[in-house]
Amino acid sequence: MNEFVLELHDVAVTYDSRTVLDVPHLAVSRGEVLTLLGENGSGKTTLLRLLGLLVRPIRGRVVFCGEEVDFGSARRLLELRRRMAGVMQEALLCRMNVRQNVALGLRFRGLPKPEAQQRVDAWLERLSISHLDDRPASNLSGGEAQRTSLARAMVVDPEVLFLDEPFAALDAPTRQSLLQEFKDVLADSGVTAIFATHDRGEALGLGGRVAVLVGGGVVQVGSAEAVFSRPERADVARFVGVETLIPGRITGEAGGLVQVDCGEVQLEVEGDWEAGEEVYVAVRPEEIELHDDADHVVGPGRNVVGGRVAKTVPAETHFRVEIDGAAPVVAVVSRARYRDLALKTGQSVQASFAARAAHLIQRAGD
Amino acid sequence: MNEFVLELHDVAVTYDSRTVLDVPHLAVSRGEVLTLLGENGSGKTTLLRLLGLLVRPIRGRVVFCGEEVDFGSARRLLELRRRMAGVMQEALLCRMNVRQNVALGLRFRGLPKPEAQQRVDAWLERLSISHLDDRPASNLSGGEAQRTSLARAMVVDPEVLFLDEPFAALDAPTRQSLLQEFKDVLADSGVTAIFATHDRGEALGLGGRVAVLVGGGVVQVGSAEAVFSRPERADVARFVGVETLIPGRITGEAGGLVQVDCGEVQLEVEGDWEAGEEVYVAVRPEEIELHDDADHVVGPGRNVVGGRVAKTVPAETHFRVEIDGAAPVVAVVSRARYRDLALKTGQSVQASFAARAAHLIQRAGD
Amino acid sequence: MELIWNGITQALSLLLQGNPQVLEIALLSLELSGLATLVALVFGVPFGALLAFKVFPGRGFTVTLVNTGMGVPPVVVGLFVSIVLWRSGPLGFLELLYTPGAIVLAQFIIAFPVITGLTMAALQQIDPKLLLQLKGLGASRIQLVAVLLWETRLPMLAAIIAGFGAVISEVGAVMMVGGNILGHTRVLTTATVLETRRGNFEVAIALGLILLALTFLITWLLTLFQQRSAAR
Amino acid sequence: MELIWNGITQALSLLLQGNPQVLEIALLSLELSGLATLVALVFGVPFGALLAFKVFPGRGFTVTLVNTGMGVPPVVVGLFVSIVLWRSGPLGFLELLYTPGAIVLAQFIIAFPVITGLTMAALQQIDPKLLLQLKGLGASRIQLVAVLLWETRLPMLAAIIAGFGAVISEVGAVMMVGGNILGHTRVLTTATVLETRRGNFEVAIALGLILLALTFLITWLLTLFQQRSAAR
Amino acid sequence: GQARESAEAPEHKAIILATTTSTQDSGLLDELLPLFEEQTGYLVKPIAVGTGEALAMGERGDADVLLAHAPAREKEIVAAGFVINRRIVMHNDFLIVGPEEDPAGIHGSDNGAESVERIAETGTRFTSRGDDSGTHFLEMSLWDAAALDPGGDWYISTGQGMGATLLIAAEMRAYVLTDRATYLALRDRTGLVPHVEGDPLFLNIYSVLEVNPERFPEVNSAGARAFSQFILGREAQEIIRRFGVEQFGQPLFFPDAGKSEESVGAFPRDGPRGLTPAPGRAPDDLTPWS
Ligand SMILES: Nc1ncnc2c1ncn2[C@@H]1O[C@H](COP(=O)(O)OP(=O)(O)OP(=O)(O)O)[C@@H](O)[C@H]1O
Ligand SMILES: Nc1ncnc2c1ncn2[C@@H]1O[C@H](COP(=O)(O)OP(=O)(O)OP(=O)(O)O)[C@@H](O)[C@H]1O
Ligand SMILES: [Mg+2]
Ligand SMILES: [Mg+2]
Repeated sequence: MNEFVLELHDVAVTYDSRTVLDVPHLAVSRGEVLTLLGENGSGKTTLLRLLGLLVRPIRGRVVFCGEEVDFGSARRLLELRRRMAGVMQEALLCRMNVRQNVALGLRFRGLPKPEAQQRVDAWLERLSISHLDDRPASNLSGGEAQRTSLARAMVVDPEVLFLDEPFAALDAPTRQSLLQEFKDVLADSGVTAIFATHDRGEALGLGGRVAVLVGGGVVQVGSAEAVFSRPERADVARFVGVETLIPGRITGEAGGLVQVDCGEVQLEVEGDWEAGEEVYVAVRPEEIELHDDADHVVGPGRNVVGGRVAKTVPAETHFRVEIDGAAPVVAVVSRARYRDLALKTGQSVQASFAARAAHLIQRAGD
Repeated sequence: MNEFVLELHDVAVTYDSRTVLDVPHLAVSRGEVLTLLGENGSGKTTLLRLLGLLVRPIRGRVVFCGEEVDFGSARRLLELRRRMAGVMQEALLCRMNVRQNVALGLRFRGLPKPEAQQRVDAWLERLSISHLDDRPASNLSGGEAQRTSLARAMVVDPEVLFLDEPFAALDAPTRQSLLQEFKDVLADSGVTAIFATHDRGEALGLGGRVAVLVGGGVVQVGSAEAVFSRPERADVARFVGVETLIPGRITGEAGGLVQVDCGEVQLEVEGDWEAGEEVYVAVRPEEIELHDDADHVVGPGRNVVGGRVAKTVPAETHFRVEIDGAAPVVAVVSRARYRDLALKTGQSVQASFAARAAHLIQRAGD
Repeated sequence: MELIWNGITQALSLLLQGNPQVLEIALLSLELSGLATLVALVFGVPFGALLAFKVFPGRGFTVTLVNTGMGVPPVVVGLFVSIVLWRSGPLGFLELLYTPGAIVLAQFIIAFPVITGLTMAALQQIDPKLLLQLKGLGASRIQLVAVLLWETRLPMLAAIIAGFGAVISEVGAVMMVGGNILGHTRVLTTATVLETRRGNFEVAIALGLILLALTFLITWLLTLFQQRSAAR
Repeated sequence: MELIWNGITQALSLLLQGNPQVLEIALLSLELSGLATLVALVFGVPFGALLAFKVFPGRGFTVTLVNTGMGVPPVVVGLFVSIVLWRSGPLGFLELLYTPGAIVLAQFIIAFPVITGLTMAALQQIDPKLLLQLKGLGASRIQLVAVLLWETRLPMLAAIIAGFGAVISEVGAVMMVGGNILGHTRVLTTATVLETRRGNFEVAIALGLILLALTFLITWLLTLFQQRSAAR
Repeated sequence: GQARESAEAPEHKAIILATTTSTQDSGLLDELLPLFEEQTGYLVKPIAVGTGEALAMGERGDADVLLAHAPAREKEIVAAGFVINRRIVMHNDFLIVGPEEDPAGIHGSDNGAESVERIAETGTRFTSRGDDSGTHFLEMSLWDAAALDPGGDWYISTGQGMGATLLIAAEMRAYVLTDRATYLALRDRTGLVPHVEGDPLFLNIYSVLEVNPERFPEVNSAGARAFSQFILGREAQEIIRRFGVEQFGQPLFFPDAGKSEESVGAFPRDGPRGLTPAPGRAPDDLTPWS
C-alpha cells in the first residue's frame, strides 16, 4: 500500500519574507513514522506546521489524501485538520485543569461527554497523570505539562499525528517506555506519525524513515539505519553523529576497495568512486576500535589510524574518545574496554575500522 | 576548600499544603557542579527555586555563604539573588528582542551600557545566536529560545548558577559541544552550578556530584560514577538505568563473594552482607555480555543467566536487548557484537556478568 | 459632610421602607444598563476578536476608531442619537426618542468601543503559538475564540466591568435621549441630577449611594468570579 | 442629518479660522484631562500592581471597591468633590471649587479606578513563572513591575486610552466642580452641553467633533504605539 | 400607572412637552402632570431643557407642546409659524441676590439697570448664566439698559442652569440674577439674600405654546390642545397658586390664565422681601374649559 497521506510539491514558507522552508518534494505514506532531524532553527517545527495545515505556504501545493489543500477555504481546512492532531514543542496548556485540557480536542469535535471522559481517563492513565486530573494546568511541573500535552493529542485518535519533540521534558525511564509503547500503538492503529526530535536514540528507536533538514531544506530522506550509517553530506554526517570525517582524495581501486589518500594515511573504503575525486572518509564512532599498539590490527579491509587521546567524555553506556593524530578520529568504547585500555589523555593509541564500516562523502568546494 | 555556598537544613516546601520537597540536609560546596536527577514531578525544579531563594520554605533554614537567609527581608534577598542567576525549564522570554532579553540581568544590576553590550555580544556569539540579535523573542524556534534563555543567565557571570534542563531543546551536536564548553567555563571560573537534567549522559558528562530525588526527597547523593554504578535503592537503580534487578536472598559467602539464591539461578556478588537478607542483584546493562551458548562462559566471579531475547531496541551507538528467562535481564550490546550474534526475538542466549560488576540493594517489604 | 451623613441615612430609609418609586428606578437602571452591556458584548467581543487576529486593510484605522470610541463624550453620543431619532431625523418614524429603547441604544454605543477595545487588547496578549496549538487540536474559529476568551477571563471580566460601569454611571446621553421621564426613562443617574438641580442634596446623595450599592453588588459578583479564576 | 453636516462645516471653519476661544477651550480640555490621567497613572499603576501580586487581608474587598469605582457615576464623584470643597466643607479653605484644580481632582478620581482595575487585570494575566524567572535574574520589585508593564503594554495602553477617554469625555462632574466658567473652567464637553441647551446644535456638534478629532489624534498616537508593539 | 386608566385612552397617547428646567426642578410638573394624565388618558413626556433648546424643539417639530418663559423669542417663532396658540399660563419674578455684606451697596433698589451699573462700577463679582435662557436674556437687557458690555474678571459666565449658577455665586460671593422659584429652593444652601426686586422688567412670564400641526403633520395636536387647555383650566391654575406655599411660606408661581402681557404686570410693592400675592387673582372664570 503506497498511498500518500501527505505530499508537498515545491512548497516554500516564509516569515517576514525570510524563507525558512523550501521543499521541492516530500511524501508521507499512510501508516509510516517519519522522523525529522535537524539543528535548531532548521525548520522542523515549520515543516510540521505546514503538514498540519497550520501555516500557509507562499508557493507550491500541499496534498492531503490525494486532495490538494485549498488554504482559502476555512471550512475545508477545519475538516482536514480534525483528522490530525499535534503536540507542539512547548506544552501550551490552557488555564483549565488537566482533564479539561486533555479533553479539548474531543470537545472541539463534539464527542459525547461519557465517551470523551472514558478516552481521557484511558490516556491520563497511560501517561501516569491520573492523579493530576483536577490540577490547574498552570502549576504542573515541566514533565507533567508535557505529558498532558501529549495526552491531549493522542486522545483524539487522529489519522495523522504531529509530534514536535514530545519527549524532551520526560524523564529517561518514562521516555524509554513511552517510546516503546508509542511504537506499538502506531503499529497497531496504522496512524501516520511525523515526529521532530533532537534525540538520535529516539529517531533510531522509532525505526521509520528519517528526514534531515538543513537550513530549511530536506537534504536526505531514508531509513533511520541508512541516514545514520550512510549520511550523504558532511553536515548530515556531523549531525547524525558521524564525527570522524577524514578528508582525502581517491587514488584508485584495489581488491574491490577504493583507495583514499588522506595525507599521512592511506585508507581503503568500499564504494564505487572515480580516481581524483575529493571525498571524506566517514565512520561512525562505534565502528572504530581502539588498541594499545598496532600489532594487533592487521588484515585487509581494516584501516588503522594512529594518534593520541585528546579527550575522553563519559556517557551513559560508554566513553567517547577523541583522538588527535594523522587524522582526527572520534571513537566510542564500552566501559569495560575503557577500563582494559586504561585510557588517559595524551596516551598513544591506534584506531581501526573495517573498510565496509566506512563510506565516502563527496567533498565540495572546501 | 570545603566552603559551602548553599546549605539546606531540614527544609520543606509545600504548594497548596501538599509537601513537594522535604530535605533534611543538603550542602553545595563552592565551585562544585551538582546535578539533580529525578523523575517528573519529583521536585527538581522546586529544589532549584528554593536554592535560588525564589520560594520560601515553610520550615527549616537556608544558608547562603554561611549566612542564614532571612526570607522576610526583601532587600537582603535581592542582594543575595543578584549573586546568582537561573535558567528556567521553560524559556520564558520577554516581549523584546533577543539582545534586550539577554541584557535583562545586566540591566537589573545597573551595569554600564557599553560593558553590558560587550558581554552580551560575547555570549550571543558563544551560543551561535548573534544573527538573531534584533529578532523579537516571540518568534524564535524552540532551540533558539533556549539558547537565548541560557545566554541571559550566563551573561551575568554569577557566583551560583541554576540550570533547569538547559539543553533539552538543543540539537545533539550543539548540546554535546556546549556541555563540553560549559564544563570548561565552570572549571575556569569557579562558578558553582546546580543542574537539573533528564539526560543521563549529561549528568555523567558534567562529572560532578549527582543528587537523586524521589517524591520530594533527596535519596542518594554521590559522584556520578557512584550513583550510576552503585545506586542504593531499587527506584534509584531503575532511574539511573540499572535495569537488571534480580530479586534474591543471601545464602552465605564463598571465596570472598556473597552467594545469592535467586530462585532458578545462583549468583555471586562482591559485598559484605549477612545471610538471610532479602536483596536485589543489580547490574548495569553495559556490564552484561551476551553469548550464543553457555560453553564460552566460565570462570569464577562470573555469573551466567540464560534466557530468550524478548525485545531489541536500536540506540545511537548500541542495541538494547531485553532477555526473559530465569531472571529478567537487560543488556546493551555494541552494533558490531549485535551483528555477530545475529540476535533475533525468541533466540536463546546466555547473559553473563562479573561478580564485581554487580552490587546488592536491600529489598524492603516487597 | 453633614450632608453626606444625611444622605446615607436617607438612602437607608429609602431602601428599608422599600420606596416603590426608588425601587422601580433602580430596577430600570439595572435592566437598561445590563441589556446595553449584553448587546455590546454580543457585538463587541467578536469584533474585538476580529481586530485582534485578522490582518486586513484599514485595520489600523479601525483600531484607532474603536479606541477613540472609548473617549467619545457620552453627550456627543446622546446628541447624535437624538438627531437621528428626532421626528425630523432619518429614524424618526421609529418613535424611539424618549423611550427606554433610545437609552439602550445610546448606552450600547457608549459600551461597544470599551468592550471591543479591551477585548482586542486582551486577546492580542495571547501567545500566537497557543492559537496554532488550538487550531492543531481541531478548533473551529468560534471554538478558538471561546477558548481564548476563557484564557483571558481576567481582562475580559475587567472589560465587562468597565463597560457596565461606563453605562450604569452615564447621565448626559441618557438624559438627552431618554428625557428623564418619571416612570419611563428616569434612571438612577438622571434622578440624581434632577435632585441636585432641585437643591435636594440629601436625596441626590441617597440616590447616588443606592446606585453605588447596586454597582458594588454587581461588581462584587463579577469580581468574585474574576479573582477566583485568578487563583488557577 | 443636515444638522450634522452643518456641524461639520462649522467645526472646520472654527478650526481653520483658528477661533482663539475654541482653541483655548480645546487646549484646556487636553491639559486638564492629560494631567488627571497622568496622576491617575502615577497612583493607579503601582496600586494595580500591588493588588495583582500581593495577597493581604481585605484584598478581595479592595479589588471589588476598585472595580466598583469604574462604575461610580461621575456626577456622584462631582457631588462628593463639591461637598468636600464647598466653603463650608472640610477642604473649603483651599478655595479649590470652580477652579481647574477641582476638575483635575474629580477627573483623577474618575480615572483612578479604571487604570487601577485594568492594570490589575493585565498584570494578573502574566505567567507566574515569568515572575520567578525575572526575580531569578535579579530584578528588584520596581524593575520587576517595569518589565511586566512592558510585557503587558497592549492592555496597559488600552487602560491608558480608557482612562483618558473616560475623563476627556466626562461632563457631569466637570460641570459641577469646575462651574463651566468661561475662560477658566470651560472645557469642550461643558461647552458642548451649553450649546446644546442653547439650541445651537450646529455649534454643539462642531465642538463635539473637535473633541472627537482631538481624542482621535491622541488615541491614534497611542494606538500606533500599541499596535506596533503588538507585531512583536 | 393604573391611575391613568380612569379616562378613555386617546388614540395618540404620548405628548412631548418641551419645557424649561425651572418648571421641572421646582417640582411643579410633578403636581400637574399626573392629574392631567389621569383626567385625559394622555401620557406626557416632559423634556426639561434650556429655554433655547425647548424653543428649538418646537421649531423642528420634535415636541408637541412647549412651556417656556422667553416672551420675545416665543413671539418670534409664533410669527414664523412654527407654533400657534401662545397663551400665558403664570408668572413669577426675578430678583438680584448676593452676599449679605452687599459690597456694591445695592440693597433695597428696585431698578435693575442701575444696580448692575453699580456692580460693574465697583467691580464686584457677578455671575451670569450665559446660556441664552430667559434669565440670561433678561440680564442682557439690563446691561443694555445700562449701556454696558460686561466683561472682565469680575464677570463670571457659568453657562449652566439656575441652580448651579446660584451655587457658584454663593461660593464666589457674587451677585446673581435669579428667578424666585429656584432661589427659594436653594436659599438655605446658598445663604444669598435678595437685594434688588420689584423692577417691572423683572417679570417672568410663562406661556404655553402648541406646535403648528400644519407645519408638522406628525405632531400630536389634539394632545397639545388638551394640555394647554388643562394647564389654563381652573384646577391647574389653583394648583399653581398653592404650589410652594407650604414649603417656602410663599407661592413660587402666580396663575395668569387668560391674561395678556400688559395685565400681568402689576407688582405688589408691599413688604421688604418677597411678594405677597394679590388676593382674588384666581383666573377661574378666565379660562374656558371644554
Ligand atoms: N505552582 C505549583 N502549585 C502546585 N503544585 C506545584 C506547583 N509547581 C509544581 N507543583 C508540583 O510540585 C511537584 C514538584 O514539581 P517540580 O516542578 O519541582 O518537579 P520537577 O522535578 O521539576 O519535574 P519535571 O521533571 O517534570 O520538571 C509536582 O508534583 C508538581 O505538580
Ligand atoms: N513566527 C516566526 N516569525 C519569524 N521567524 C520565525 C517564526 N517562527 C520561526 N521562525 C524562524 O524560522 C526558522 C525555522 O524555525 P523552526 O521553528 O521551524 O525551527 P526548528 O527546526 O523547529 O528549530 P528548533 O529545533 O529550535 O525547534 C528559525 O530560524 C526561526 O527563527
Ligand atoms: Mg522546533
Ligand atoms: Mg522541572
